[in-house]
Amino acid sequence: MGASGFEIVVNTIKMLAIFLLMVQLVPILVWVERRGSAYIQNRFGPNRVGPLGLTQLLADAVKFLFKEEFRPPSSVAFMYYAAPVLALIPGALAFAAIPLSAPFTLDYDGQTYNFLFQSYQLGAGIVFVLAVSSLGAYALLFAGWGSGNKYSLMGALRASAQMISYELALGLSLVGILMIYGTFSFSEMVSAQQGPLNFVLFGTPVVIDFLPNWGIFYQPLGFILFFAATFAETNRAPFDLPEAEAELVAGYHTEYGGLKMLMFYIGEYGHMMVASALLTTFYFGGWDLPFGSEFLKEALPSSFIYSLVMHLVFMGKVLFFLWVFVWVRWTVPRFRYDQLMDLGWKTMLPVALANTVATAVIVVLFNSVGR
Amino acid sequence: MEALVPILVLTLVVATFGSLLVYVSSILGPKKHYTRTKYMPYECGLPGTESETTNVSVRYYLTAILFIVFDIEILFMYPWALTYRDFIEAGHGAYIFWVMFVFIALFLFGLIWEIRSKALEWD
Amino acid sequence: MADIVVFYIFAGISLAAAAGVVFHPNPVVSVLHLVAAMVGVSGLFFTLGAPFIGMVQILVYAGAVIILFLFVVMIFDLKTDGKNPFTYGLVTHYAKLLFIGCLTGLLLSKLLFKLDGFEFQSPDPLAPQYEVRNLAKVMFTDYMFMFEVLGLLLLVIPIGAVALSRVRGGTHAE
Amino acid sequence: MQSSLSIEITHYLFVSGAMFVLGLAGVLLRKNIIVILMSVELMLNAVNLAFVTFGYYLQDVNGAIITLFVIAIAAAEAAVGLALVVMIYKNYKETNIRFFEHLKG
Amino acid sequence: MFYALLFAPLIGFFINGVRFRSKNAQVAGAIACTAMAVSFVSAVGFFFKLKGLPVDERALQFLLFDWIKVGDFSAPMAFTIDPLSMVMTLIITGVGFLIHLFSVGYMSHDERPAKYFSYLNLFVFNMLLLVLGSNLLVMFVGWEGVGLCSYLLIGFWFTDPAKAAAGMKAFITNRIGDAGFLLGIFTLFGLTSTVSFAEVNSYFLNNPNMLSTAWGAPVTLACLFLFIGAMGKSAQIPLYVWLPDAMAGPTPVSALIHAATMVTAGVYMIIRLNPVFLAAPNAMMVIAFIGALTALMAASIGLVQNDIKKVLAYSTVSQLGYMFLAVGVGAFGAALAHLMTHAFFKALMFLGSGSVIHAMHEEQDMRKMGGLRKLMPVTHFTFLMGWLAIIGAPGFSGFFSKDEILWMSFHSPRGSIVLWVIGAVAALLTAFYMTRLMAMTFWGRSRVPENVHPHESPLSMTIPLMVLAFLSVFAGFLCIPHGISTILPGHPHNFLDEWIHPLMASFEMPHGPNDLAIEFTLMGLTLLGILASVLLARYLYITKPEAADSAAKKYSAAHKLLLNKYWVDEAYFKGLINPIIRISRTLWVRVDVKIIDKCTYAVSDMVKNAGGGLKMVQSGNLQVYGLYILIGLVFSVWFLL
Repeated sequence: MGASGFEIVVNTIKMLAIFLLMVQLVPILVWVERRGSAYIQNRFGPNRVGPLGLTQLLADAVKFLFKEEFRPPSSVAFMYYAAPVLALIPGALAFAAIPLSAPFTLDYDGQTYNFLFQSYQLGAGIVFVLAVSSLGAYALLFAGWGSGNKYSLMGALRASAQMISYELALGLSLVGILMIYGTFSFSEMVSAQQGPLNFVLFGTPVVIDFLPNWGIFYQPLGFILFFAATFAETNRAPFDLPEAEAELVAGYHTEYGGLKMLMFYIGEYGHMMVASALLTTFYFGGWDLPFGSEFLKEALPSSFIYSLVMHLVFMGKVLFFLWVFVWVRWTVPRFRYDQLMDLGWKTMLPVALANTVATAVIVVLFNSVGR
Repeated sequence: MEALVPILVLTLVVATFGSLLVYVSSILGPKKHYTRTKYMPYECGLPGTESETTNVSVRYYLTAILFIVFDIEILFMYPWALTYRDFIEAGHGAYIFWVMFVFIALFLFGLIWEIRSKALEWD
Repeated sequence: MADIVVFYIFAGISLAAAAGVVFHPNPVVSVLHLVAAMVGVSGLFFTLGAPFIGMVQILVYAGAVIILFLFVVMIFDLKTDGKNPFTYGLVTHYAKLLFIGCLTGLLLSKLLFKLDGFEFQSPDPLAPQYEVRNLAKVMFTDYMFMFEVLGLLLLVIPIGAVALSRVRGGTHAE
Repeated sequence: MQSSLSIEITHYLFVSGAMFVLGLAGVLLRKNIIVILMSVELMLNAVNLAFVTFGYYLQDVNGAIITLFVIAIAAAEAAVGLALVVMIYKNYKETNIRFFEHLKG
Repeated sequence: MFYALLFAPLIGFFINGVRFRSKNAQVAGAIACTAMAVSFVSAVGFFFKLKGLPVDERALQFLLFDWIKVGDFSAPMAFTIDPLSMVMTLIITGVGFLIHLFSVGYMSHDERPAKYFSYLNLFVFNMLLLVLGSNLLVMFVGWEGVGLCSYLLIGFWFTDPAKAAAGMKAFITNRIGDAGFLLGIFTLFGLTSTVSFAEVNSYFLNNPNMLSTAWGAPVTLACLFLFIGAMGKSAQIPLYVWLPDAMAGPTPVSALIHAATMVTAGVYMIIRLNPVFLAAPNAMMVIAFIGALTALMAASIGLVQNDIKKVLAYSTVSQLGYMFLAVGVGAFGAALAHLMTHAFFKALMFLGSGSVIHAMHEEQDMRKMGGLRKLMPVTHFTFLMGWLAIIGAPGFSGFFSKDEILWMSFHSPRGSIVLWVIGAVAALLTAFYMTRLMAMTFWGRSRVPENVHPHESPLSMTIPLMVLAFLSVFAGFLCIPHGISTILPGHPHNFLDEWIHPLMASFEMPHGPNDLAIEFTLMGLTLLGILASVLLARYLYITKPEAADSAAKKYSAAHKLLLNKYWVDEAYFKGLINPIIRISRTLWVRVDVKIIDKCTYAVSDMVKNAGGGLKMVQSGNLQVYGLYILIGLVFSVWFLL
């Protein structure tokens, strides 16, 4: 990041835009979730306010603003209020580290500046995202403890135990993809996924023209593990045990209402977006449009527009995964807590280990897969 | 270092945004009269009977301990995965493979031990 | 300019939070201060050109160790440590304070004003010595044995912890 | 020291030293064994900071590697320490460090 | 492969001793035998590898780790495979494997077979350490290790106090020898500033002026000290008393440890250090005479013993005497040849006696045997081969090696006619008592009690017997003496001599024109004497058994003397052990209790009082302990920074 005023301004705008993009996706997602669930269950869903019920959430937000402020007397004020704020931070920080599109250049005052389509770039971006999202457990524990409610605490403990359990499988499933690409940087990973599928098989280069060079073809098992683990990480169905209303009222946000409740939702959807963006980046080529990137780069007048188009490609993939999240929620029944823990520790962790070893063997045998 | 400033700024922005939301909602929301009944825990209309402290299963903190250990092991695999191909290209593929294989074998041994010792059973 | 501000922010956070850990009577609050201290130190690692170490610091400390601390204090429902959170011995109390003061004074005088013995190069901020790649190469060659021993330690630790906790019942069970 | 407006090694060492002393004070003075464990973590962090600082200013990668190992071992130490504390608390409902004197042979 | 050779027995030891404490002799035996087979196969592999190398390079070095390193001194845990240690390794692993196999059948009814086999494996490991070690300290580790295993195995049936006592006796007697061995190592180290065999030997080879005929010369002292060690381990006068008692252990143990391998360690050590010993003619003379006297004395005791294993034990002592006689006159090749052939035929005879004892339901008294030839044909036949070998029947292995020793004892510049006479008489006695053993056990009429029904042993016991019998008969052709080869067709080489030649210091034997004639005359004389004593024994114990009794009555004084083994044990008790016990008791009651204890009590009271005061410091308060650390830290910072 340069020090010139122009760069600072552009970067600030970029950062705010990305943050607002994330926040603004939330109403749409809520709408998708409600309408989608209605569609799956053969209902109407919210359809009164605005076309297709699209403005329903605006009305909800207004309602939330004017809800009564209530804090349980046994709660701890600071933690009670800090929890929803904390719930926002990990998602926002992690999302900002992911490249949402191709880098672009802008001319200003006779000089050409390079910009990345992300708020900041870190050499070890993947570790940063993992580190930041591991902080998500604090929001849960703050909420659970700060509410002064037994069920909240139980829900928080469950949620964080579940999160950390699946963080293992999540982190371990990434080792294979790291081995394949040999980098911690998202941008390098995306640029490694350009072009047709090609790899070296026992010293012979193989090119498969009709498939893109995406990570899923190298790490199918890793993808499945990562995908399953993200559901647990985001506390989504079928792993939404922490808020299992039949057992725990509403989990760690039992005592929350109004805007504070909404902030937890923003946090959760933020988590989902980060997860979808990661899935896209690791396994589906990031902002890569198969067989079209090169053409578009030539055809479009400026790199900024090209970047925006590629961003749409990226967001398309992200939205697809978000839709899958919704879809799964209304399709798969909820696990029992012991089943959940068993799946994480006794199935996914060993399988992820096996995946790691298998990848290591394959890489060392074939000497060069991908890249 | 370079990315530290935007991270800090973004954190600040998000925190401000969140605090603002909390503050605004507490200002705009109606203030009702708080009665004793409202503050009482609701338990099917009866006064609470259980003690305040909760009996929580030891499993939770055991899970956290196991998580710490495995988390560290996975973290140490990351630099290895990063440089795995560099080692292979330098001709030390077998070396680096066995180095990590021993590590993973220890990892797996621990995991199997924990599963066998029923430390991961939730009842 | 920016680096000075960043340094003071993180140094301030970590020292203030460290003081909070030590002096706040409520262990829960102490834990929260500890998180802040860890994040502060992690930021200092970033400024020292070791972002990977900083992230590991957050991932391991903030993401795992302190979660465990928090679990424990929350599960035990530990409230404040009474009026005086400090132990008190007739002689030893003053002896402790005296020697802590001595150590502080020594560190101040010796570290801040007499740090001559070393040849410090002015580091190049872009120098790649802390790049994860180099770090890994040294770690898996020179420190290979230590690495495997660490694996062994990490095998023993959970076995010990599990063996210790092999007790039925919950935290407040009679 | 040159100008006070640039960050020198001594700044970092000061932070490290101060943190170490604070952690030491916690270990020596606090009553609650959990807080003592936390103070130990503080001391280890101070040492890590010193390692990384020296590694940075001496252009030596060993500082970072030692730090990684220290982090790992510190985490392991905290895990076992807390397991002990939990077991003692379960059996005696006590976290006061002075209580631990009764455990001697 | 080297690790397989050395560590296979150790792994077998761990598996049997630690992991599976199987009650089933088959299982435990299978594990132990597998370990030995691995070891033996790799030994054979090394033999061919060594054979493929040029003669000068036949020494493979293996460094395990740096064991002791102090300044210039270093004693690495290193091993050498050279022709000499190769021969020993082959004997140890090969014979050891056969004996392990034999043990499976022999120990099939024992309660603790796993323990037995683990000890046996451990013994082999230590023995390999002993022979393969490339310096004196590694050898000493093995030396002590085999002593330990010997103790454990002699006292294997420790519930019998006599057997436990026999183990103790062996251990203590060996300890005396070990002390001498250590002194020898120190003296040698003082002379040469190194403990490595290669360096010690080359030191003596390159300094011919080290040759010293003075009695007090350091090199003579070193050799004598080392020989004391060899005395203990290889059962020479005066430390031989433990070996006959060691027969309390299981018979395969006697075969492996107390006949084939461990007791030859002393001989091996002297051959290994031959340049050193050659530099000390006086010491060699002592060795030769003690060896010859041992051979004679043990053979004479063997004449009248009635326990089959005791006879074999004294025979072993006697044959070891031959070996020391050989090394004493500088005939190292002959000593090694006899070591090898003896390992085969004596192991064979011990195993055969084990087979007999097994068949007779643990009966060892020869007076209750007889006529077993028909009942145990395989055992008898193999034993017969061993008998022919040990008495030196021409063509059998013992003939070549024993004849070479006798000839050398006469012919070598360090030999003399006296040594030859003693050796020859011992050979006659050997022939007599071995024939007596055969006659009382296998031939003649049966004196087996009614309730015992001897039967042939199972295959796992007879196969080792057959293999060893084959070796006893033909091993001699590996080491045909120079004189005999001149009359044989094709003049075969002395393979063994040539094999170990590069390790031998040059020691010129004189060549006279009449050498061959003298050699054959002496050989003829010996053979005639042997034939005569065989016939005499046959007459006394088969044709006219009552004649033996009358002869015993007639020379009752001599008979009693021999029967009681010259009262050596009693003399030791009277002259040495009881006085030592008495002095110790006096020291205990008078000095220890009254003077030393009082002083120590005073000191301990002082310490106790001081500790009472200091205990305040150790309050158990963790934070005060932390304070101590802090104080130390403050001062360290103060001084260091």
